[in-house]
Amino acid sequence: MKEHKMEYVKLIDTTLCTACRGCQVACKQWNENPASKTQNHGSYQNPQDLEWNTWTLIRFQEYTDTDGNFKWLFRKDGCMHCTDAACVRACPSGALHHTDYGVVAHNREICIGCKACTSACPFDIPRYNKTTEKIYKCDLCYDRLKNGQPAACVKACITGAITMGEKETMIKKAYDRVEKLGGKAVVYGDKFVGGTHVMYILSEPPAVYDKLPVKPSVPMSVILWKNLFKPFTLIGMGAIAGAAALHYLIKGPHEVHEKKEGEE
Amino acid sequence: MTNHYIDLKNADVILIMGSNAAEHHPMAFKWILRAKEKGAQIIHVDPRYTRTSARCDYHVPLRSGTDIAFLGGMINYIASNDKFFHDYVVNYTNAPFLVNPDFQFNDGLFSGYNPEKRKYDKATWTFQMDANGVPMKDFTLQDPRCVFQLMKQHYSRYTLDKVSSITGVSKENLLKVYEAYASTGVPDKAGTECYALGWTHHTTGSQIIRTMSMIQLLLGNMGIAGGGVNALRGEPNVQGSTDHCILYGNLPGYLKMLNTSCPDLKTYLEHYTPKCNDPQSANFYINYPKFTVSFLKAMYGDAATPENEFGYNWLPKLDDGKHYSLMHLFDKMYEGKIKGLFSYGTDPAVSSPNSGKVRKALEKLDFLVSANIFDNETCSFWHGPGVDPTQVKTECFLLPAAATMEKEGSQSNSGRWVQWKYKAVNPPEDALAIGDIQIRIMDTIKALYAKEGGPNAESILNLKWDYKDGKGNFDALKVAKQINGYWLADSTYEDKLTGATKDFKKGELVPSFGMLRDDGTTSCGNWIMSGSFDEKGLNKMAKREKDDPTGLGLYPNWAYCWPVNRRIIYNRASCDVNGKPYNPKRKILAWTGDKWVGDVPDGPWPPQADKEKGKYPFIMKQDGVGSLFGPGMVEGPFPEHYEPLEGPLAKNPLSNQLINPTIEIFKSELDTVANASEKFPYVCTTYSCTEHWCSGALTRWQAWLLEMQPELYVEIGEQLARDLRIGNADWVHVSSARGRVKCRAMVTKRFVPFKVEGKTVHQVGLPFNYGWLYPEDGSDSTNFLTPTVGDANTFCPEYKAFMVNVERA
Amino acid sequence: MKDIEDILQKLERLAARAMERNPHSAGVVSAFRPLIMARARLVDSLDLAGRGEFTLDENLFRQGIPVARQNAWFREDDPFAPVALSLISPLKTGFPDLNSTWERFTGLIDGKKIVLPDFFRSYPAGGDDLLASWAQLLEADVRIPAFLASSVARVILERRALDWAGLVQDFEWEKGYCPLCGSPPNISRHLEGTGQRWLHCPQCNHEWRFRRVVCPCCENDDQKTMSYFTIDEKEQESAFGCEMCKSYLVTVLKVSGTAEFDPDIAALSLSHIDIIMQEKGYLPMVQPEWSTFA
Amino acid sequence: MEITRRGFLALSGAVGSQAALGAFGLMGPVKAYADELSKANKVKASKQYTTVCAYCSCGCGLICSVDYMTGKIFNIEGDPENPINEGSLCAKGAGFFDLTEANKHRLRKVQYRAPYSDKWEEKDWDWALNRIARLTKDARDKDFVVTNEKGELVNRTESVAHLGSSNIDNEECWLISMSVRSMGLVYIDHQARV
Repeated sequence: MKEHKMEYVKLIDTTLCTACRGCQVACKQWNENPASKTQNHGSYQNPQDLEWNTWTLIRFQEYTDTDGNFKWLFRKDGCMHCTDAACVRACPSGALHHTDYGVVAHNREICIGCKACTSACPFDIPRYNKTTEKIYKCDLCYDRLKNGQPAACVKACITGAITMGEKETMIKKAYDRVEKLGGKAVVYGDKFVGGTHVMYILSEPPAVYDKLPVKPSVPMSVILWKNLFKPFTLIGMGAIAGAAALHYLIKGPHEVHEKKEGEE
Repeated sequence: MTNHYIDLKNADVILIMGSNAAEHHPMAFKWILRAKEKGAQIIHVDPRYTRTSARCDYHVPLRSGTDIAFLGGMINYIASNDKFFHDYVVNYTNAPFLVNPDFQFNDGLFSGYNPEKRKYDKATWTFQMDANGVPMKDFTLQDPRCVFQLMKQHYSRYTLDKVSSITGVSKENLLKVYEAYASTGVPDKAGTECYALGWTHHTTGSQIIRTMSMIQLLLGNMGIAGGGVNALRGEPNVQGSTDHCILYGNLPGYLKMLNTSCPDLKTYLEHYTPKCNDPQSANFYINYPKFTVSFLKAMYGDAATPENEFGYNWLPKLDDGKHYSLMHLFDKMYEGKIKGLFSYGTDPAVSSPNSGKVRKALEKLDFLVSANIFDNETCSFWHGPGVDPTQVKTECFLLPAAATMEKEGSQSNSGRWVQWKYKAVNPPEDALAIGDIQIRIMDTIKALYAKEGGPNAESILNLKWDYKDGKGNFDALKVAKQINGYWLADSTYEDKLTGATKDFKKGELVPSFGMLRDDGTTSCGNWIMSGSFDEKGLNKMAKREKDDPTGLGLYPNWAYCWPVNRRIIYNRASCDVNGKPYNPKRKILAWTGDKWVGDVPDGPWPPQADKEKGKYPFIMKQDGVGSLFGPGMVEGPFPEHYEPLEGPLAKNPLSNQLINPTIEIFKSELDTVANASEKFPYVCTTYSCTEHWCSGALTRWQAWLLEMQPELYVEIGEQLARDLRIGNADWVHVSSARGRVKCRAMVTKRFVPFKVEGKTVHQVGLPFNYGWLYPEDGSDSTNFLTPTVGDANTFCPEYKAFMVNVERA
Repeated sequence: MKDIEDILQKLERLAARAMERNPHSAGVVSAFRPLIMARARLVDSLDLAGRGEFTLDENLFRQGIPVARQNAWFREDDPFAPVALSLISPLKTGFPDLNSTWERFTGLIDGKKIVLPDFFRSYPAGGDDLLASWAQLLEADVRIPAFLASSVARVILERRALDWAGLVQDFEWEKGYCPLCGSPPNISRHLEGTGQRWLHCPQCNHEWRFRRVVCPCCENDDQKTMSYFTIDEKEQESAFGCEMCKSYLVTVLKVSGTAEFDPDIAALSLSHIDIIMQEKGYLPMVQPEWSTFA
Repeated sequence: MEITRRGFLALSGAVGSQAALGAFGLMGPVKAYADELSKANKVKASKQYTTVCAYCSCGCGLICSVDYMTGKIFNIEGDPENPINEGSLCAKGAGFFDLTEANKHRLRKVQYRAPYSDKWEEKDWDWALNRIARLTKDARDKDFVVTNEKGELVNRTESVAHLGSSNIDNEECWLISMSVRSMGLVYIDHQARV
């Protein structure tokens, strides 16, 4: 039955979003993610960035476009659930894996916290938790999808900015909407990494939005790792030791943040 | 609201001014977006670019406190470019009325002003009457003394240049908004306005709303689907608490509170029952005596008899011309005159203006009885910052209350829909519903007076107080029926229009306030709610049917809508004088020759073309027509722009009258004011945020909401921040002549400097959702900054425009 | 209409998932699956006469008169026998130990001993004695001919309902029985997100929206006298119970608008809820399909 | 003319609800599973009540599901019948569950703070009610104003004031508005003013 599985796409229409952040609350409520103690950093955006307990985040961005009109851009950030997912390729233990509906799910039990995915992800999504030594990210409410329920954020959205449906219909809906909007509106998500299962309708060119890569792609290092090194290590040295050693060999101390293609 | 939330979808142009709908009324904004999807234009006029502006067609920034200048300019534009809806203005407003020749306006003041008392003598604000006492009219609107010409002349001073210089709005933006909105002045277009605290929080708040009402009358937008003036109010049952008048100046149903100029019921009814000699004016308040006597019967039951004027003199009387609003209350408390305070479900220590004075006043109380679902800064004032508990003598009671889903009862949304709520669960442990708490407190007090007596004890002992169910608990249904009203004797009601008669037996419920009596044979706790039950006892508030025959979102069988389930007020003005709908595509009402079909008509009488039985559409107004000339307001029949009490300008660009001449000035040593002073050079406004609600007393206790808005911040424009060398997220002090708060700086492009009278004026803004109790490091009330001053008619405080200084902390 | 292949694949997937999620009722689902597939194929292929002749009186409809009551249920020339015969083979595969009965039934129809139009002429009122006589001919329990008759009715009315549905689209229907054929519901589902309650008609496969916290059977709206039963760790499986008329309705919760769902398969797969509720003393609003072969 | 349920039951022949289970073996495992669920009381009974949101004045409808045994709310969702919100909720409305007693900050006990004390003490209702009544009566009677300086009958007390609230039901508002006036209070207001 696997091959005929229906693929879902979550479409985020930023031109309808009022940043009421109902989705941010609904995500925490459904996944029982605790709130973190935050401070005001001079922006409505809080918490500051995705965290191990914050899987979706509304990014606030003040932007004056080329002909001087001021715009306040809101973008709901979170895992894009790529078809060709760099994180899945890089994950030595198979914790990150593809599932039906196009979801990139994460099996926390077998995650060894090697953080290979955090540097592989072109969208910089997975977050590491020091105490549990695991990584965390949005799983598109995979357990709800199996029950025939939409993701929690989709249910919470009152302006209809977030909708979810069968892949082809949602892509068509996105292009129809962009055509109706005109101007610089653009569909984002179907043209790279094999197409993402979370797509945007953006009112400005992608380069304008912070933390949104213009041409995301799977980093060479990951392709190397997957095709050349991964088979040896898993056979030879056993998952845990091997991954940590390999990780150190290739990356060096994990703080070094490798420059991703397309990132300004 | 004259209309309601769902009706917003029917509008062609929506002006959001004085409101931040997307953030504070998300469900209202959903209906606004529905209108936008159908091609409506949505305009946001606000000092600050907000999340509402992000989803509107365009945003126009204006300086806080200059709304009347902006709208006055629009009236000037509409009148001088002939954009008004002739047929509507001539027939349905008092534009043609001729005004008393002695009525004058010059240099910012109307005739009859008394500077010492800061009050007007309104003798000259009257119409010229013909022989049989009916106002004289010139339907051609040419007579220089007619209201229309006087209005046109009054607002001719609001030229584009002058308005632009006052408001800081560019002339292009002014014209852009005026043209867009004035385009609805035609029969087949509907324009509506959404406002909230952005308009009411001013010394000229009531007049701002009146200016918009005048615009809606000029454009024929009042009483039509997708029209009206819509207040998006802030609290779940603020409409209900206002209707039942927990307000010093009114008895339930907006009846006037007794005062010393009416020593007995007869004089009181004489004084407050309006008279009109024009047979075509329904002048519905002619029934005022029926509503008053029925209320007294509902309050005192059998003890209220014609002999004791139904208990008129047991009720307290206000001194004529004296006021007892929230600011007066804390003023008196600060003087030590108020010994005891009951504070139910509210947090004045954060939400009232001039928190410094309020918190000093609370310390002078002998006792404070609070009832809430969470603790807040008022209940625990005695261990607030800078307060030494060992010096505070106040006995404090903190009574645990039930939340809304833990009690049965009804709630009115601001679209006048009264919806019945069922009780899902019992409140936790000792908590009780406020109704239960009030019943137990009054029972105990009544017992004390029964035993020991006391001054005017009859008023307490004669109070009808049998609102308990079998188990001795508060019975909401019993009170709701008492509010609706009962027949106290077998009676026959004769409908004067149709001649039909109907018999009712003693003890049956009164099905509509039209049937109330002033001879004591009916009781009614609140006349506007009469009809929420039919005579057999069907609770219309609990109806849940979904039919919507007109398709315009009226939903006549969902819940009850006061008055008499009429969903859009003044709806007869949506038809021409013969009862034919102006806009057949958006038909809410039509006259079929013998009856109205559609929404419940605003008065059953035929359209006014029927000279014999027909009536004008604005039945609650004395003359039956909308008021362009409004003598009811204390500061003048035409709204005039005055600067805020504390503004950036030393002189009012329009006249030598700087501030509203009739506002009350409070004089305690903590009520300092610094107008046009260099010490406080920046205009400041306050507002809420999506994640919190009002004083934050409910939402600050919720982790996921607090995570998104953890601390107090001041939003400050980039240019001003550069001048003051303030970096984003720096700690800053915002100070006014009254107090100071410490908060984060949020440097933003969303505040832009204004060009006002040739000078650059900067504006900043702060939310008012934080208090010291929780979270500990979340900073304290923004209202340490705000002045104790309010609107001249309603005493609603001026939170939206005052002056501050901002420095690095 | 989605083409028949898609529908059959969907039914296949849903049946498989139902059997996997509720193994205890896998037997029931697999027994009925051939019949369900056959019915779907028949409804798709049938071409009934008199398609355009249906009328609808808006006022009668608003008073609660369903479409079927305002028109004829069946026509003399409806293909009762062909439909009945084409249901035999799926019944054989589903219920092999009744093969002899199914054979006898085929023979009686071919031999004109069982004249189906007689039963449908006075539908739905009469027919008890006719069913009794058929039972004798079949030498089987009366429930067998009754089940066959209702299956035939289901196929024809489902096809006819597709035309009726167009008539009623833009009218409000506040009743708890089907707006098209008047049958009470056999199962309901709540849409995820809006919580809308949709009832399913077992007789013509139509779904219609109905108010929450109101009993579809006796229209009681006293919220205190209505109960809801959910099963731990099975957050989608529940039942609505009304204390006034003591009837129950199996309810599937939180079903997304876009998710695949088939009410008949769900009703069979959740038959344990029927039993729990009946043991609590509630009555079904309409006889569950599985009870014939219980 | 409604089609009665009996009509359909008759049609399918099995009138009685408890059809003889197991005659064909199909339902055996189902019956067993049903019994197992009931015995392990895995079947939770609950009630559903409609109510209205307690934040802004849009008046969105909600449905509360209450566990019959524990009497606690376990789920709150939008009311699909309510024409204003049609089943959806904003961020605060969706978090409405946090206003129930599930929020540990909810007040549960009557608390009293004596003059000059630095802490709350727990009391019972009777003690509090008597104390409040005593304080209110004394404060009212002490400087009760029967006639003002001009000698006009006024029957009012200026020493006791009432504030609140627009977050309580209509019936409670009317009760308060009327009863505080019977005591002669004139300083009466609430947050509709601000």
